[in-house]
Amino acid sequence: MKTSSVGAWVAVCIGVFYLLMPLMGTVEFSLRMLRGTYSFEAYKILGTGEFQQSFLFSMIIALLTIIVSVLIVVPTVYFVQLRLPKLRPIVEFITLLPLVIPAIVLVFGYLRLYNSSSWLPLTGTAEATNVLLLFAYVALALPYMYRAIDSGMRTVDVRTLTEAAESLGAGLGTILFTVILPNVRSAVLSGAFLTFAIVIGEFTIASLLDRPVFGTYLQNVGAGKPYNASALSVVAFAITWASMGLMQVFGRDRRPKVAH
Amino acid sequence: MKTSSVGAWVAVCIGVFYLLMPLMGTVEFSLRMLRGTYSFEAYKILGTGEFQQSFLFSMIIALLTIIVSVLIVVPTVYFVQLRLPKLRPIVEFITLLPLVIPAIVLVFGYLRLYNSSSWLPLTGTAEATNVLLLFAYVALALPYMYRAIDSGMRTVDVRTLTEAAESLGAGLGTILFTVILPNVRSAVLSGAFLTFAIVIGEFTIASLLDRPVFGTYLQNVGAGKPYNASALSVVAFAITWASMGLMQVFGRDRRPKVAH
Amino acid sequence: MAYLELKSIVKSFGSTKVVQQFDLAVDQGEFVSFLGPSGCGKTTVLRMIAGFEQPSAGSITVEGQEISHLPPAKRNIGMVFQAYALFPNLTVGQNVGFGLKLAGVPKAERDARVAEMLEIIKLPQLADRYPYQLSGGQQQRVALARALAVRPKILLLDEPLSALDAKIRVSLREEIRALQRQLGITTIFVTHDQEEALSISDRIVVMHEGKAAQIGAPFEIYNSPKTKFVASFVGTLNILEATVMDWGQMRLSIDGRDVTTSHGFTAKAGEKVSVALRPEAATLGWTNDGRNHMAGTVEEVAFLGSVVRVRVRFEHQTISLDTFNDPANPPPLRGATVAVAFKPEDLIILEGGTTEANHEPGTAVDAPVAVTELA
Amino acid sequence: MAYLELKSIVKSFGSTKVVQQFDLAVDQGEFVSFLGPSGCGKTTVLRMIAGFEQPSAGSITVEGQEISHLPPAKRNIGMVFQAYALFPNLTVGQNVGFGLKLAGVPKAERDARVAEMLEIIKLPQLADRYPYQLSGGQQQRVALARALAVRPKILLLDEPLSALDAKIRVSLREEIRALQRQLGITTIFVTHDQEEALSISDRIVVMHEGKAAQIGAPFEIYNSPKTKFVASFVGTLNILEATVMDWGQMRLSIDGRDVTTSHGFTAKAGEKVSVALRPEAATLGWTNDGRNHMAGTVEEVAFLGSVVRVRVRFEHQTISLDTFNDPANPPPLRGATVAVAFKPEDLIILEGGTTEANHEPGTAVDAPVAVTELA
Repeated sequence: MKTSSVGAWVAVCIGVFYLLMPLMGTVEFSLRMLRGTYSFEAYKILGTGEFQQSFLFSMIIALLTIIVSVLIVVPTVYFVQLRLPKLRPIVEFITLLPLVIPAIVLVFGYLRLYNSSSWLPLTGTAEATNVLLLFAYVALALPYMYRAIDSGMRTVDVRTLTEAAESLGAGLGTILFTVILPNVRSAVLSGAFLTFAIVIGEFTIASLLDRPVFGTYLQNVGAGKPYNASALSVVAFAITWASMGLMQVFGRDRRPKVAH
Repeated sequence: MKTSSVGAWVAVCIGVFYLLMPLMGTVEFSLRMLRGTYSFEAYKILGTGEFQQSFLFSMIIALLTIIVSVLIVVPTVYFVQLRLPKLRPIVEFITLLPLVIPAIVLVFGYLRLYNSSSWLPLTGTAEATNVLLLFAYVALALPYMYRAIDSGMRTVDVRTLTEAAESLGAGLGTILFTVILPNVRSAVLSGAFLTFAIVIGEFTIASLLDRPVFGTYLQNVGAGKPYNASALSVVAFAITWASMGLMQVFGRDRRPKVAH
Repeated sequence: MAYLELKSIVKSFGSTKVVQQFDLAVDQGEFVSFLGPSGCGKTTVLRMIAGFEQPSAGSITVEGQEISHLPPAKRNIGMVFQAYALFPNLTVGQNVGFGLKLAGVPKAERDARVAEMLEIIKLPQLADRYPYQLSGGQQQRVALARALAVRPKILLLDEPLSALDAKIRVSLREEIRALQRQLGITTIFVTHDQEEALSISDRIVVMHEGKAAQIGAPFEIYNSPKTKFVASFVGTLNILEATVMDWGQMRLSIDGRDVTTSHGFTAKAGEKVSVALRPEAATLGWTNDGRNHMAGTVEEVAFLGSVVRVRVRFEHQTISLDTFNDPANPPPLRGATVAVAFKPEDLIILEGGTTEANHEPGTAVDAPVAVTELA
Repeated sequence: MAYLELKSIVKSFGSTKVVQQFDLAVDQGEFVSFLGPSGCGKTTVLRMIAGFEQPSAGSITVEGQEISHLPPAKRNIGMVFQAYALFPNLTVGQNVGFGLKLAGVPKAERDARVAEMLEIIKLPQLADRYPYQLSGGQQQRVALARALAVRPKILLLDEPLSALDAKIRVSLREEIRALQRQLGITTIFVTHDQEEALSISDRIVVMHEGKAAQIGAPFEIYNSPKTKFVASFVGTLNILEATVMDWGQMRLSIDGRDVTTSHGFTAKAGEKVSVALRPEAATLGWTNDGRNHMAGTVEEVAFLGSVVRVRVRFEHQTISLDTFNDPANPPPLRGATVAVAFKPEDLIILEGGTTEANHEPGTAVDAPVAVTELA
């Protein structure tokens, strides 16, 4: 028993090291803008309006993406688990498509569908293009959101809870919003966090659509100012992490798991 | 009941449409290289040595990534579930880091750690850089592989199976390879498929490390030859899909789920 | 007219008929159990009454009104599930008040009703707890209160005790029965446990392969089973092979020991017949009241608590018999020679001659393995 | 010297002592059950014998050899789990042969042994099936064969029947007992079901809060419980409040009905004492053999199969009594007036006077709710 426990700790430590090293390297690099000394010189870029605007824009898009995808995914997962369990592999496959279709293809497709001469022109104005960007991000977020909510909902006895609520006179809306959603809250939060992180870091689609998101901004800075780019990465990472922390605090599932 | 079923089907259809539209758009676009007629003209690029070499290279890297990450993830998930269940949220968070740390940061970090003047110079030769690329891809694949295997292993009573095997005289290796691994095979395959798809599509890290992968090639083609790029996307998508189909056929979990 | 009436109910899933021509009339305030092995269709019938499944044919009426096309939410039928199915995000009080809130009952009235229900299930102090903080037995009592709070017309219980420990199972079933009597609510109870069904019900519907094999009071089901399936599924039955000695005097021989029966039969002298004996009909020791006696060796003694079950072997066959525990008289030891006594009228002739293939003759049929295992 | 010996075992998880100074000596071939509510430490002791937990203090010896520092794989102790724990990716035959293969037994010998084991558990035709194709009862029999195939020194059974249906539970426990006798294997069986423990064991260890409350044969445990916990956890006990009428003649009054006991006590006339009566010690109807008689009203009749349990109410208190089912004599109806008769020696005086707070006096203590629910 003892040796296995040690093994587990070693495995965990290696994992932490393997993944945290690049992060620490970035932090260290960002502090060395001034030759021969550590300083926060590179972080002065945070004061620029360009950074603030792009970051705010990305935050808003990220939140909208989260809301839209939760509204799409929760009912879908619920119905699939309840009524069409045989369809689950197919739905799962579909939700994985955005991972398999390169982002560039996705955008090409959207551009062809919604260009200014199509039946639904979404690239005509900045607002419409933002909507298109949101659509693309919802598609990008789908695999994460779907998997998180699907696995969360598997831990809940959806069928029996639904039947219990039905026999007490509940309609579909009541069941979804007062019975199902509250019980997959932590799964929704975990999906939301991933979505947030992805949207903040994304730049391929945004640059193709020419939207002023943080990812494009970071890319531009990175081309000429490596120290500033590192500083921005560190900040983006910290903010993402902080959002996640807040979500954990406010959304914590206070129910402990039933002990064995 | 009836109405709910219809609702579920509608939801599924919208999902399919939403995600398949871009793909169909790409296919249609790739067939229109010759003005006014549909043809496979754009697909002639598949005959070039450049395409074949880059695609082969990506395939090999993808397979190696899968092997390495399975060997890292399966024992880690196993030990965490068995001995350190309290660490699970932490480990889960760590495995999500690659999603949260932009790829560009990851590469910066690796380059700083393993540059030619460091204690482990991995950027000196092409072979060593390939190893570095593999490391980076393993990190990229980690969130998917971890989540797939973790949720697969949750459906298996790891603790009891381990104890049953131990009481019959099995050591750690036997338990891992003859008891645990075969029972999470479908989860491993699902993680492997995602990994495959990601590695085939990745280009940021590869271009920073200057490795001749399919993603970089596609990006280069895309800049000047949109029809060919679409054709390549379609082919990459088809091959990935075909691999997944093969995996499903050979790796299918023949045990049906126990009926309610 | 019956309060709840099921007429010619059929339910098919694809080509398999799970329920076949099922008829049942339940009176108001009656407690009816559906008893049978898994796969016999008992849960499907229950779910059709609740509205979670639609009958393929037939009608379900409550107070004369057809309900089979109403959605579950409109039927006003309470249901308790094996898995408790409490809403994990709501407190005990909120769970119990859930149906009332949906029905638009004002808060003050709702609170009073919730308090009353918690009083009835003897958990008034737990209103603010969450389900995960409760034991299984407590959760199931809360589920019962939740189902009853809206004053449903019918209460359905789907194996509500199966997930509980043995001791809690017994005490909760008594509580359920007392509560049902107190409220006078018409109740359907589904179980695979014969003791549960026998102890709690006004009437039992023994189900087998989608049909009602027998419907009757527990005493009737146990003592006068209509089919071999009912006989073997309900209670423990010794099935023995006997040779007819004298048809007129109804004399038989079991493993060379002469016995008589008071039941007539058609088999001729020298023929084999199957006979059955309930374990509680046999006693140990010699008596002088005209009983049959068979000498044998004690093969197994199982102490069940108030009852001690003794298995006695003759030549090739064995018999199980039940005696009450008596502190002054320890049960016989294994290997001891004893006499088994039973009245001629308790020796039942199973007409049709041979025993079923899957029952080794001369063994107590405690579990109809072939039936329940393959079901 | 005993075959398996546990000496002064202590197990703490953090600051909670789950097992406290546990001692037990098991003879070779003996069948010992650990009986107790959940949380009493019975499974923890079993897991320490298997090697899945390390005792915080104390020693475990098998045939005189200390084993508590060996890993589970080196102990040669077979284990059967509640959840079956068959390897889902292996066939029944491969499951049974798993331990033999690890032990390096050659294929021919292994195949023979597997066939032999499948023969013993009566499933020879299922060698090529996968676990998911088997019923629960079959899976558990395969798990038993798998554990026994390697000829372990000791067999540990961790609530192996809890996940099964009532009928299968009874038949499988008889099979387990017969198999254990046939192979002569030393066996420890953990359960929370008193009937299971009573029926199957040579000896029972009743556990309570990490300690052995009593160790003894089923007959002894049931008829001479040493503590109130054992008395209430094992079997059903009527606890009544009585007023002492005449100390010298050992006369008492229960709800105004005079009774006598043959057990001495110290309470004086006019004082209250608690008395206990097993349900099988009481009968219905008047007798002429010096028994106590108490007239009352039938409040509840529960048909349990071979036994009918009748609850009779006097003034404030009730008594449960067991009678055998008799097809010729249906049980009394609710509301009927009956006489309850019992011998003076069956009326046990619970010294210490008052009943426990959580037992309403005058009720049959079927489930010590306070104990099991909160455990």
